[in-house]
Amino acid sequence: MSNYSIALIPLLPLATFVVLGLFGRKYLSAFAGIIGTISLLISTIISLVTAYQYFFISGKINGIYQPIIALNYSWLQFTPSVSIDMGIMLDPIAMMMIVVVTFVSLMVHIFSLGYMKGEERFATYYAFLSLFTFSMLGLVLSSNIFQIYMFWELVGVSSFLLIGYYFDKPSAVAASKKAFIVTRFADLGFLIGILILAYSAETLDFGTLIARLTDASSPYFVNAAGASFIGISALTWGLVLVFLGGAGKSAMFPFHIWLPDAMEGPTPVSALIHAATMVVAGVFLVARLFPIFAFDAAALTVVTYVGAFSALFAAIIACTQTDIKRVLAYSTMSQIGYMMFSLGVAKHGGEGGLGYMASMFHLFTHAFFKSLLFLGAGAVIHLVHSNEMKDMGGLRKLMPITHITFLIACLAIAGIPPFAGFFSKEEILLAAFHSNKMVFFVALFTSGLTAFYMFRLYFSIFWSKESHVHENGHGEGTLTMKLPLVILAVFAVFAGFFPIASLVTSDGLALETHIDYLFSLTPVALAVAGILLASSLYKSENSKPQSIATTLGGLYTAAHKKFYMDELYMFITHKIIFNLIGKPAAWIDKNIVDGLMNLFADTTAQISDNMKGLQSGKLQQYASYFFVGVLGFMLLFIYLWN
Amino acid sequence: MTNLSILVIFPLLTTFAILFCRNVTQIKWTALIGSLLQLTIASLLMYSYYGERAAGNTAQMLFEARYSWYSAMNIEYYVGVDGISVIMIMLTAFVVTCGILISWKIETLTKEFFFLLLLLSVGAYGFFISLDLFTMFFFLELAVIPKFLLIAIWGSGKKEYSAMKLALMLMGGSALVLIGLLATYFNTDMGGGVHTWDLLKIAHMHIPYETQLFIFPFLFVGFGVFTALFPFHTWVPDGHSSAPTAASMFLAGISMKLGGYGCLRVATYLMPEAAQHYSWIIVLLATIAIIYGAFATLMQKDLKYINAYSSVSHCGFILLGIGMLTKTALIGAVMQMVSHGLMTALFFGAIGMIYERTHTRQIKELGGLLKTIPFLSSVFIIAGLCSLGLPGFSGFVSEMVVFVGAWQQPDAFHRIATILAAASIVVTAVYILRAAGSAIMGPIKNEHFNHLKDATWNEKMASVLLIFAILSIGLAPFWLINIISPDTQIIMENIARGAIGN
Amino acid sequence: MSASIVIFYILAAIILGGGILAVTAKKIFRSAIYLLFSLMGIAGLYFYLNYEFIAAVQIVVYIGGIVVLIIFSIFLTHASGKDMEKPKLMSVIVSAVAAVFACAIVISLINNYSFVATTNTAIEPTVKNIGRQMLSTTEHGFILPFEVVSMLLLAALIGSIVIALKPKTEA
Amino acid sequence: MNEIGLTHILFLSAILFFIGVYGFLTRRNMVTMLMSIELILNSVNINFVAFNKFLHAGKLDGTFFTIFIITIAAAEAAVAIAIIIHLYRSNKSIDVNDADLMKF
Repeated sequence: MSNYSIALIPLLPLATFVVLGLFGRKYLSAFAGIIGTISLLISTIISLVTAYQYFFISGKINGIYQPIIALNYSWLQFTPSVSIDMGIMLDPIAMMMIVVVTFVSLMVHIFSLGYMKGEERFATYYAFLSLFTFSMLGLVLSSNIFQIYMFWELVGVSSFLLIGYYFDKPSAVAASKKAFIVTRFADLGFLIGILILAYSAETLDFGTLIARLTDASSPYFVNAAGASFIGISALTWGLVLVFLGGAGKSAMFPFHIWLPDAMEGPTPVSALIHAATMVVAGVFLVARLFPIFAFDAAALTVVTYVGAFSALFAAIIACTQTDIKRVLAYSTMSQIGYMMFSLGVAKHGGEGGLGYMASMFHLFTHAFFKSLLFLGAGAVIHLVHSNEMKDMGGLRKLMPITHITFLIACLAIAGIPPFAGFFSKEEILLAAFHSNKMVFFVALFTSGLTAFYMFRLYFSIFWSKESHVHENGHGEGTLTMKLPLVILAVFAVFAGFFPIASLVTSDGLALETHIDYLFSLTPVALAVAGILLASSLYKSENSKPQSIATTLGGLYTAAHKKFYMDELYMFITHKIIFNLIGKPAAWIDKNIVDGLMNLFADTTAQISDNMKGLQSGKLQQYASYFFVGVLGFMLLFIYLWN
Repeated sequence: MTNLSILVIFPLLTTFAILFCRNVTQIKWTALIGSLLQLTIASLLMYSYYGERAAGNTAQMLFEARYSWYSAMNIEYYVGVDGISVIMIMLTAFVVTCGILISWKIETLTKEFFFLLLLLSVGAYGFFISLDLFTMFFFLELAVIPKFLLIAIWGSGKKEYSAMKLALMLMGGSALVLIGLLATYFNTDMGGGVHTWDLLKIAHMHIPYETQLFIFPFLFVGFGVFTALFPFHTWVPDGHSSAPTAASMFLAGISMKLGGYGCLRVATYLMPEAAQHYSWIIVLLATIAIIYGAFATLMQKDLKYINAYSSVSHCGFILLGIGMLTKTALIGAVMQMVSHGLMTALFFGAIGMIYERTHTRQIKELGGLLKTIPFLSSVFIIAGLCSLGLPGFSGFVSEMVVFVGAWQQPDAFHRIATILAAASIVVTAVYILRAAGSAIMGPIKNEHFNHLKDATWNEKMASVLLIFAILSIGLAPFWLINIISPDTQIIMENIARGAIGN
Repeated sequence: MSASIVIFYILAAIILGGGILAVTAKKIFRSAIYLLFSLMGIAGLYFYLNYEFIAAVQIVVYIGGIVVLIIFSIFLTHASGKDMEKPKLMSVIVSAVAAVFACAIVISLINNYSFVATTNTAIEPTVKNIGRQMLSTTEHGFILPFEVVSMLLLAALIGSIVIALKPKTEA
Repeated sequence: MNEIGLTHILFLSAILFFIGVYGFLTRRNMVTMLMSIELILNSVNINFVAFNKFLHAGKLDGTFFTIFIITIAAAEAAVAIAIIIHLYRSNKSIDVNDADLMKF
């Protein structure tokens, strides 16, 4: 596969975006969907072939997977040495990511054919979808840290456009604004992190950046680690800030508030963006810079604890949500917490690299079953026209395929053995067990919670009360909606058996893994317990969930209210930033700085008013001024002037 | 394209041609054709400039021409052009053409309107090509006076007040500049008591350190007033929001760049030691302007005020770039001038077009325009995204170059200033999205917005022209950098020589 | 104390007294009369200095002409009856102090300035001498100013008539 | 006290001059202002005559000056009174402060 054809992978969606963007509304609105899906199909095929070729033909050099720079030309040349350039870099995680992104995006494209049929801005929807896929692929394939920042911003904007697709709903507009501003705030940290890292290593390219900042002897590493700002070395500052950028995009703890609101967008969008691709960008970024992270323990501990806390925090909230898409959003946040802390506990190379491999493996499997869950939820909402659990129930007869695929996905995410989730979650728990006991127990408890809230969701949608949904004909949706569900379900089952361990590792060497049955007994048992608890509470209509909720009292309402994080942010932005900084700034500008200028104007007017008093029209005043003047001159010239 | 003065004479001819037109359509078409031809001349100039540079002509200034105006004071009409001025001329040509295209519906006194607008452009062209300080000042003044009339007659809101304020503050600024230029003039001696106004000769002449310390503030603050230097920026919000669309496009797009170009070419280039000495004040004021301007914009309710305050914040980047005194930062400053010029022209154009249809600029009253006038709303959104620094548009490129350049100053003060300036991209995102969110997206608040007419051919052409320019810088900025960097190199050599000097 | 000194002081008293009273009198008609006495005192002074012609001219023009004219104007403006308004106290004090102060300076100047008289032979200011020199065109004769003054008088004559003419339309 | 010298007469004319100035500055009636102007002119005449007699006896310039001043004073008084009458006719009062149209 020649290098230029690799460049085709991101460029095809870009081409569709331009075509649909410019001519979509008027001319191509009828078959916009077809164009989008076909171009993405080609892009998926190319990426599969590239991945295959990289992994099994050209990638491995004497046993180690080497990053290959496929394409590179200088985009912005400051001085002969310093330049920002655009390029494509192939390496194990990039290959895995392009496969995941293109595949899931294809599924979503097919699903949207049916789901978005009636929409009046159908073409713009597909334009924005392909813009998103382009920027995500660009992000994954970028060869230097500046280029990844550029596509990072583009991903942010396309998510803004997609969340705000139903722009006549004020809540959608507010949600898209919130998403963009929170991620933008995190990107600021990312930008400053880039500047610190790039300046201390005097390069932007990933390969040289990692090489220079990872061997202790290099002058770059020495002064980076040496130069400290408030006690923390510049290197740690850079890494933590870069992680901050990643946390923003992956909705980790402090920056997670935009994810639940992002559910305002169409469900296929949530399936693509908020399940499989955009939210894992943060994990991908940390994985990309993992060798430097591994070198700096402080940064890694931050990653671990933020990841672990987010996982637990999100799992608790997910148990109390009533809107099915918000449950799935929090479950995404929790699973990404898993990936983050598994990267956190990993070491560079050898046996320590298990965490890194496990995180990538979980990312791989999670993409499939989480997008399946979202698409399933989309089909349900399409039928029921409401997101709330209480409007659903007993839909298993009405929607057989969705029911089965949803069940498979729930089993997968809960970590029940044959399914994909079990394998990747085991690796993560194993890695956590080896390096950080406390995180291991948190992970164990969260996996139990995951099983509980997933099956709570499953039972309340498909079981609990008899469905009162009137049969309105289109039932489970067209074929284009059912096909992706089935394909994703197949992957959710068999993704576990993919040999990720031998392909994607932190140091490129294959890592042989074995399933330690004894060890994995406890998590599976916990998962089964969670499922049984959920079925007892939610399988049939009963008052038990309500009674538990009242007993838990404060904790339940707090969790239901997302621990008042939104109110906190509202307080910070509106009360503090708008009132304490914005208003005074505007006031100062209007009164003080502007006032100063007006003051000059008024004083001159005042002076001129007084001066004109002299011209009073009174003859005798003039005469006396004249007389006094003459007198003064007489005195001056006679006595003083000699 | 040897004779540069065509750039000044041709618009003058168009202005006179307008005087002889009879009805409104003739006026509009002569103005448009005149500005389009001017655009072709400007691109011809750039093309031949490229050719000249490719042919290895390394002289600092090309296409020089010199006629003596007033030999007693040694004042000459000395014109020449280098990379930076070629770019600024292209920018002026673009913005003026789009300004004329957008002001197609001016009914009252159209002849005078276009006459004054083109007179302004003559001032701007002259300013960018002149190398004699006196001629530069002459064209600077020419570019100030018609603004007052444009705002006072065709403006909206409290137009007399803002026209007066704008004119007085700009006049104040140019007065400071005049003092600075005179002081420089009298401090140059070509032997035998003869002084010179020639920019290049003065650059090689070493003005003593103390006099530099005295003259530099006058020049920098004088030109700074044009580029909304912090305490003197109050004319920007009032002036821009009361001006008619084409005038505010010219005002924000070009006349704020006159100041930036002046600061770079006259203040920093001629007095490097003083620039070094005062650089911390410039950086401080620029950072305040950026942060302060951004936060002040948060509170604005009127679209034009938002764009005016955001121009204050974006022009802060220009001064930040100049204040940092590193090669990349200077390149960033020039790129920011060009990119901000285009983007604010597009933004003001979009706001003007929306105002023409909905007759209100209050965010509260606007809503759901995306449904009724999709083309205009997408132009507005593109302008908004460009100004908040989305990659692919020129805003991102120039801001990043300024940040990278600013980051090369290792000491803590400059680092904090850069971080604060970088923090402004978040605040910019907030106010742009608040404006776009409530004005363009969201439900339709006012029922008669339902049947608004979308963009006519001239508005479409203007927006496409500007968007093409923004994209050409955003997607492939190397052509812009290659044309600018040799000149910033020369300025940097002067600063380096200055640093050794004192 | 010879007779001439006494005469001089009497004349001085008349001049200054008339002047002060003319300036401070309540009734306008009275101040006109005091002005009359002061001018007569001045004419007396000219006689005292043996400049009879000038004294005569003074009596004829000033007293006969200008004072009469002033009295006419008083009648024409109906101002003779009531008292004139008292000037503001402030302006009185200020101008009085200024005048006295200036007068003191001038007097001290006159005192310590030695006037040098020319030595050439004196010419009797008789009417013949004055007349001959007035109209002589040769050495520093005054024929030109004489003609110019006559034109001035003509102009003043016509001017004052035009200004003071009662417009026809007015009833 | 010895002979009456030039200085005595000069004192006299100085005092008369400043009386006229005082009168001009304080009187509010235009006619009386005219009278004080006459006083000032007369004090000047006295000076001329005195200088002619004591200092420049050989020439008659002082005398001629006085004569011309008297004639001009007459013309001036005539025009002044015409103006006063005209003013009186227009704004019914000859108070100098009422005629203050020529102001800011």
